[in-house]
Amino acid sequence: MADATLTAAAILIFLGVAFGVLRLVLGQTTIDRVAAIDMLTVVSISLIALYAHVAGRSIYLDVALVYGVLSFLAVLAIARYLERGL
Amino acid sequence: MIRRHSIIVAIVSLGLVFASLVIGYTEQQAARPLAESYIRLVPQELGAPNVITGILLTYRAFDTLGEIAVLFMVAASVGLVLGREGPPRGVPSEDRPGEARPSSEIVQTGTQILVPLISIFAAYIIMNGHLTAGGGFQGGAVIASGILLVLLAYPQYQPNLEFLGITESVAGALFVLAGIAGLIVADGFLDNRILPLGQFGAFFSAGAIPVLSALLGIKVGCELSVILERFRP
Amino acid sequence: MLDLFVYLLCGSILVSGILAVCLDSTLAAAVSGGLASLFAAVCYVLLGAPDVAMTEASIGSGLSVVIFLYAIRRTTERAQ
Amino acid sequence: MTDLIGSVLVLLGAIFHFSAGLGMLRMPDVYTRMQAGTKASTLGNTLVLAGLAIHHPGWSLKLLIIVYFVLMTNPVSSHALARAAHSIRIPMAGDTGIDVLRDGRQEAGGGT
Amino acid sequence: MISRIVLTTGLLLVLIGLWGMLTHRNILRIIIGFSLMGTGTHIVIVAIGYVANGTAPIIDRALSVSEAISRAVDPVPSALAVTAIVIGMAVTAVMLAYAIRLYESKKTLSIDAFTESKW
Amino acid sequence: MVESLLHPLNIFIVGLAGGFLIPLFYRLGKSWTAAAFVLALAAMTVISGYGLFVLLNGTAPIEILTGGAKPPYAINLRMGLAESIFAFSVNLVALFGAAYVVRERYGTLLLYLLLVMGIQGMVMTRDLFNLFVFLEIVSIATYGLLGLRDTPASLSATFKFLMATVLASTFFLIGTLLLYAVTGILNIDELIAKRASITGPIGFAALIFLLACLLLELKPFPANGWGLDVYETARCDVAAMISGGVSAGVFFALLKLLPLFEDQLELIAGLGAMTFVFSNLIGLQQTNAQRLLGYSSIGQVGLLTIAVPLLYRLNADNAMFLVVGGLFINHLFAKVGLFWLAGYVGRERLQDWAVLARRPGAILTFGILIVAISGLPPFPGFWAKWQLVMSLAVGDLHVWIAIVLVGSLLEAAYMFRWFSLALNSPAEADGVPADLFPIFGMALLLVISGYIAGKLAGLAALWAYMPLAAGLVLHMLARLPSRMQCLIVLVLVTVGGSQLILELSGISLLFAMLLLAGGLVVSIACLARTDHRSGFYPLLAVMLLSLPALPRATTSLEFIFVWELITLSSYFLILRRTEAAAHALQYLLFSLAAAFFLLCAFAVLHTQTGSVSLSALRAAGPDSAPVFVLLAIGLLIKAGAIGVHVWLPGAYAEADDDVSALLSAVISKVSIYGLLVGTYVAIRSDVSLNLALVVGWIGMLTTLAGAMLAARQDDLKRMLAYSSMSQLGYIVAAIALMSHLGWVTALYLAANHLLVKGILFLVAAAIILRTGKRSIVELGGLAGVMPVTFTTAAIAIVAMSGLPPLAGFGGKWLLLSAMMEKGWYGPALMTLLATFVGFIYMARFIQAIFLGPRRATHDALTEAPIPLLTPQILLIAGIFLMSFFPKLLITPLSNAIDPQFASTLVWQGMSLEMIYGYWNPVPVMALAVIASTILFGLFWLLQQSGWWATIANVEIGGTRPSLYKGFRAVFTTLTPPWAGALWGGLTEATTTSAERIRILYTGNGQTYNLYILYYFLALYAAAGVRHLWVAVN
Amino acid sequence: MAPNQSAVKRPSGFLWLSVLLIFIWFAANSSFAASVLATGAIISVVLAYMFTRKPGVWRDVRLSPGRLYHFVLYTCVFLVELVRANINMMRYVYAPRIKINPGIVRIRTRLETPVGRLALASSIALTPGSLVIDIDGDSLFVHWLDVKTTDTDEATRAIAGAFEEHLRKTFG
Repeated sequence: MADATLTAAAILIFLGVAFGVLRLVLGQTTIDRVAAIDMLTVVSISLIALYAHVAGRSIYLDVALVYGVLSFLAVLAIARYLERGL
Repeated sequence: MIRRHSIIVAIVSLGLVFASLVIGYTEQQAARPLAESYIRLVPQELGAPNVITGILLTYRAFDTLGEIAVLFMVAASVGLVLGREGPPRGVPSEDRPGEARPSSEIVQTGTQILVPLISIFAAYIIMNGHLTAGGGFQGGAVIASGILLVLLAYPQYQPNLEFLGITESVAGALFVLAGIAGLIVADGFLDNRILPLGQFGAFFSAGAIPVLSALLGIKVGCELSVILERFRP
Repeated sequence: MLDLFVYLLCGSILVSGILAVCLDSTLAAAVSGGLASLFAAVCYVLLGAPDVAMTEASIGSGLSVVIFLYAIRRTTERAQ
Repeated sequence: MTDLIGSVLVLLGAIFHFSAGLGMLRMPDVYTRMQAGTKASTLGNTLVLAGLAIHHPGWSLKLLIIVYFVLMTNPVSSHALARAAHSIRIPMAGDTGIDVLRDGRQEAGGGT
Repeated sequence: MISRIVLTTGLLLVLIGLWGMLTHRNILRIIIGFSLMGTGTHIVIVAIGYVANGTAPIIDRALSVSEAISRAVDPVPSALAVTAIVIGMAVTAVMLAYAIRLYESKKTLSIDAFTESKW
Repeated sequence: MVESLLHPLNIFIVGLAGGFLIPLFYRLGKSWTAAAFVLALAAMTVISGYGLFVLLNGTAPIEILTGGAKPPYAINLRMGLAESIFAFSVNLVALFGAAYVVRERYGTLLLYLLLVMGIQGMVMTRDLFNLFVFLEIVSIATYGLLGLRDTPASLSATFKFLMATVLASTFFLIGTLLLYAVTGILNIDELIAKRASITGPIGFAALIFLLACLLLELKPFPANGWGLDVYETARCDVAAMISGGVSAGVFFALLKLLPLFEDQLELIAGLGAMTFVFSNLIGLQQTNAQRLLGYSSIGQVGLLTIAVPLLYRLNADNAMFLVVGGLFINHLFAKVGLFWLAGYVGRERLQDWAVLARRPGAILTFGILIVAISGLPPFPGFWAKWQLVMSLAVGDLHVWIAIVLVGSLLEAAYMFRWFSLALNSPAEADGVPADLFPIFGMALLLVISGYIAGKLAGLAALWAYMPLAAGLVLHMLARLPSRMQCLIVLVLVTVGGSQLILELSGISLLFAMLLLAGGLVVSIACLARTDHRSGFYPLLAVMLLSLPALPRATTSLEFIFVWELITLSSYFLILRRTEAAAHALQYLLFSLAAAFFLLCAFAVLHTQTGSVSLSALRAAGPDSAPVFVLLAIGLLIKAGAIGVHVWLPGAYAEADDDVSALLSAVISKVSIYGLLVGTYVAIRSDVSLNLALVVGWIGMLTTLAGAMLAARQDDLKRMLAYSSMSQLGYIVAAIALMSHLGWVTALYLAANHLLVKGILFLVAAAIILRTGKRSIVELGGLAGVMPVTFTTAAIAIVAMSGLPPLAGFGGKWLLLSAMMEKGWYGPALMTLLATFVGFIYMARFIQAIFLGPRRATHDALTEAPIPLLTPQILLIAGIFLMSFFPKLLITPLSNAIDPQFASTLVWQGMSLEMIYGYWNPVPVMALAVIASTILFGLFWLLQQSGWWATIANVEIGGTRPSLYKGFRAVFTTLTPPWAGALWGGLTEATTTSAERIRILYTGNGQTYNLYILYYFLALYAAAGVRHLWVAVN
Repeated sequence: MAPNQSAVKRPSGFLWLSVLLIFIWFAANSSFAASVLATGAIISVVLAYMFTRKPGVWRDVRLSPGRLYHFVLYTCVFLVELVRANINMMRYVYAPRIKINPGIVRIRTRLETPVGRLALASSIALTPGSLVIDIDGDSLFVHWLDVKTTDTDEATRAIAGAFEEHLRKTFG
């Protein structure tokens, strides 16, 4: 039961990522794409955490943590670039 | 047009070469002998649960040393190329053309709050290099991210390049010194067993790996920060 | 499930890669390039290489992209 | 039982992720996409991690940190992005055209 | 199977990077091509290290040494990949520094403008 | 303790720690930085030098372990002998080069230091991935250092370089990892041990990726535009480090990994050959100094890339050591020195290098470097090439020999062209910063290493270096007055030369005496010049001492060595005149080509007999026809035979006047000596004897053509030059007879020619000195003002033309007899014909110059100076001696030849009796002397009596202007300038193709990367085809 | 900021920051061994010292039971709002036709400390439907998915009303 739920969750996340990538491809402006990236990184954190659960290894969570830092950084950098703040 | 065609031909041919690789490749069903002995040796001889860190900081520490030399040289090269070497910019930031737009208060406050957290997190990654994923490089990159965050939020902020440079040099020299210590005390250059291995899996264990990791992290962090600073408009 | 995600991630990597080559805007291309390595990092986690994943995430998709942004900034005339 | 609760939480989170993706896809302009994307996925993330915390109580502190981090950073980044979008004059969807900020800016710098 | 897919992806990414590097005129785009190529290479490295049903070669409560020998992925490529990534980033940085200087010298980024020395 | 301090690992510790600490030292002060930098480099040098020392004493290679574990787990490095040589030489160069960077910003210093360390890492590491890391260290240091010059051109070149090398190192990374995927090993030693397990598409591709990267880093021919651009635009010291150091590292990596590529050895060699030949070809058309050096660098590395796989295939380990070490060290020191010199000169265009001309020290160094880079003695490149050719010949790889030699010739062509431009273009010198000492250092290192390499190559004899030592002595005395130097030369040469010939016997002794005495006598003429001829006397000393050294040679190596010394010294002597530059180059190139043929001949001989001794020529079996052909071609080129004579008139005519005399009289005899020694091999087989007939015909055609060409000339010296060619033709034909009589004749004629041409060229020198004119038509009536000169000239002409009383007659008679004996009627007929033509121009010589109406401006002329007359008179004495007492000469000649051919001469007292008649010159001589005394008295009386004006208009038979014009027209039609057209066309074709090929280099970095991609693909395809081929068979 | 003031304020911010960092350190390590404690303490103190050396938000941080209480209250309110707004958001997303009425309105905040304003802005941003575009003194410009009013005060009440009080009490 729990496994089935997890699988369902995984598929949903999968679709979420797919939509995000689709937006990335379609995105009219760079901001759209960056927003998609922002979303995708957060989803990726979930994904990694989920995989940590599946694999039963807590060490993968550290990667998720790095992701948290880094996604923020990249998005902020692009935003600052776009508003001519670099 | 000819050019484009020839590019296509080249790429396609390379693709064929690659295809042969993919077709010829079979997934590894068990670790290769060398890998297997690494997995056995690193916990046993180096006392490091993280085999990768063990390899990076002891068996292949020479590579790692080379790698920090690479980063170090990139910092110097970028300085040479972009003409920013030596004393930091004496020009007041107001005089520079095309002044950057200041960031919003939210970003600035957020940065101030986040940077200490990122730093402690970097410290965590560095110090736990031998236990969990991560280590000097990753932690160093996170340190650099913290500094980068400051640079992004405060375009006028001048990091103390002199301090960074000195820290970097000292850390690098200490790293080499630790290597020499391995030569004198333990079995060879860059041997981590200059310190007791400690209890397997404990925070202070795996000999000098945490120390090396810390030095590496500091050095990489400083180097990356210097590189970033040199790239700033 | 692992397979599924690896497929997805590989697809995403390729899409980002293609975008990085095909997009008109240099900025968007650089960002897409960074994204490719971001996806690659997730992929590394799935492949059991968290150390690499961390490095790739922090360096490949973080610092590299920022350096790109700085470079783009310095090679474009400011509008005002 | 706890496993099930955890899994359900994860599933809920996944649903939010899904809707974030969908929102990302369907929303008409940058600002609204940003809203749909960041918020839903943040919540989704929180829920997923909470679910995992139930699965693995030992991980919960670390998971808490991640959640905390994401909750702290995500609004800041989306704010910065929105500000950038606005500053490069990306238009809003819809026909209201209500934009106090732009109006204010134009008034302030109207002469120039 | 998985590693094969990833290997393919990596190699394809190398090809994509090459394509970008060879077709674009803008120097920055060329550098992007290079960095994509680098990413592709790193993916290849990791794919080569993968062992079927592998997990990270980090010994902890969830993975004992004996288990690791049968389950862990190859640590060597991972170690190499870490080094390679840092080096790749370093090279990208140098390239970008040169791109900036080139731009400053001629106010253009088109590679066709930089053909001073020939023959 | 000392051991551990000098352990090679410390190189890396010093390098890295020094690099890391330099920024700290910078805070302390600039001088601290510089001191630390130099100290670190010095420490590296000392350590590697100590390593070399220890290893030379036979220690086992030093293993460097890291990480406290054994190799397959941890990275290990190794310092073997080869490693230590590479490391030490690179360190030395770097230490010298530090002089150029030490005042730079600290970033430069640390990049430089880490670059040097990285190169040694590439050399020593035994781990594939570690090699990659060091490759990147080296690359990035290079990128950084290239940024030191920030002109747009240099920046864009650097970017191209970056693009290309990044692509290449990506290949390396992929290759390494694929190899790991196949074998699970990264340690190079283990990989080599498990070479057999590298199979399948992945293993194959992995190897090709690695190979492609290494080759590409060495900048192979079509895919190397980026490298050239960097060489062209980089700061010189940086370019030097790239050319010497970085290439060394990459090359050593290739060397190290070569066992992995044992299926691709020929392919590698082929690619190297392509690079070597084409880059040298394109270099011909280059006008930018640094780019030229770039082509040369690439070519040199290409040569190494040819040599290494082939020698590896041949399992020639000993040869490998000398060849690779020699070529590498030669390239390293010479190229680095040249690049630094380019920095010192600071001019881009080759023409502007004339600023060097006023700086004797610099020009000397430049000469040394150029000679070294062209692979000429006494520098290591020469020995290496020698050994290479020998080894290749053993493996029957003749095509490769041809490639190596053709490429070398091309390289010598542009290098020496450059040198002559630097020496002679009219550009003005101006102030240049004088930091020459590192360049001197390189020259010195070259000399030392050349000596060592020579020893290794088997040249143990010290006497071979005597000419060079004499040159050195003279160079040190260059501040003395001109005449003093000349006297010292004469004394030195007399002493040294007699030392040299002391132990000789037979033909060698005769020739040594002939050459030594001739050289000395003619050189007396040099006393006539009092101006400061900087560089002249050292070269003269070298040349004069090399002449007797040649017969001393007992092995082919010694022979070639001395031969090249003679060539080089004479080349530099010719080059002294601005007008001679082009001709000197021609002379050099033909001489080098000749030498290469000889080299090939010796190589083939070595293969056949397994000996390098010259006596092997006598022992060679009947299958030595190729040896004969090669020797004959080489020596005929050097002798100026028809078809390849084009270098001769220019070189003889445009040199300094006294040098011309030396060249024509003495130097031309070395080829005769070579023919005598070398072509004896012909009698071993019928085929060769038939070939000898061909040579005889060539000789006679040369004679005839030379005579006709001489008859066409208006230029005094050109006429004499062609006359030389003609005379040499006789000698060649005589030797080709391959009989006792023929050889006696040849030697006799050679001696005669030496005496005669010495006189005539000195006469010409005297005339030019007094009148400043060279054209015969502008002269006339000089007999009155220069009677002694006239007399000597007349005697010489008589002796040469074969008119009865004097030696020439005896020579002709002997020649005809010998031809008859052999049944060579055709050549005999041609001898007569040529003699007739000879009369015409000789008569014209006397008539037009000394007789006829004198120009008013010439009335005030005086007799030639004593120093010019002295050698003439001495030579005249020689002529008389030979004419009156031919037995004095012929008997020793005959005895000398005896070992080879049984004597056929019968002496009746003083007369030589043969079936065709007998020749007793003494009475004839006496008669002739009496007659000529009377004639001279009459002539003097006539002159005194004022009837001269009428007498002068009396024309001596056949030289009537109209009649002469008629002859001239005939000769002109008979000697169409085919040879000139042929060689001109060849030159034209070469330069045109160079020009065409150059179009490959579009200057676009992207295109270059496409080339790289195609290079890889071609490599893959070629290796794949070979793979399939092997699999199918 | 005058030097004497900072000297007074410093210990508090420094202390709290250290405590916070130590907490994060523990949370990340998930281990309470003595060695971890010692290292964490040292690192945290050093970092805290470094980051409170210069004026900044961390100097002004002070916690008291009252503040903590309000913080907890705020968290609850925030979570409820978060879920509510997200469900609201999903209505939009899953609607067959997206009917929105976006616009940027100005709201005014009474929060004075930067941290407070940051918290407010983050809260607004995290509750779907509204996103802070810019901040200018006490004015926040908010992108509102469904603009109901353009009046500043009403908008403030509608968007920030739920948190502002607690935030004011927590951060001042």
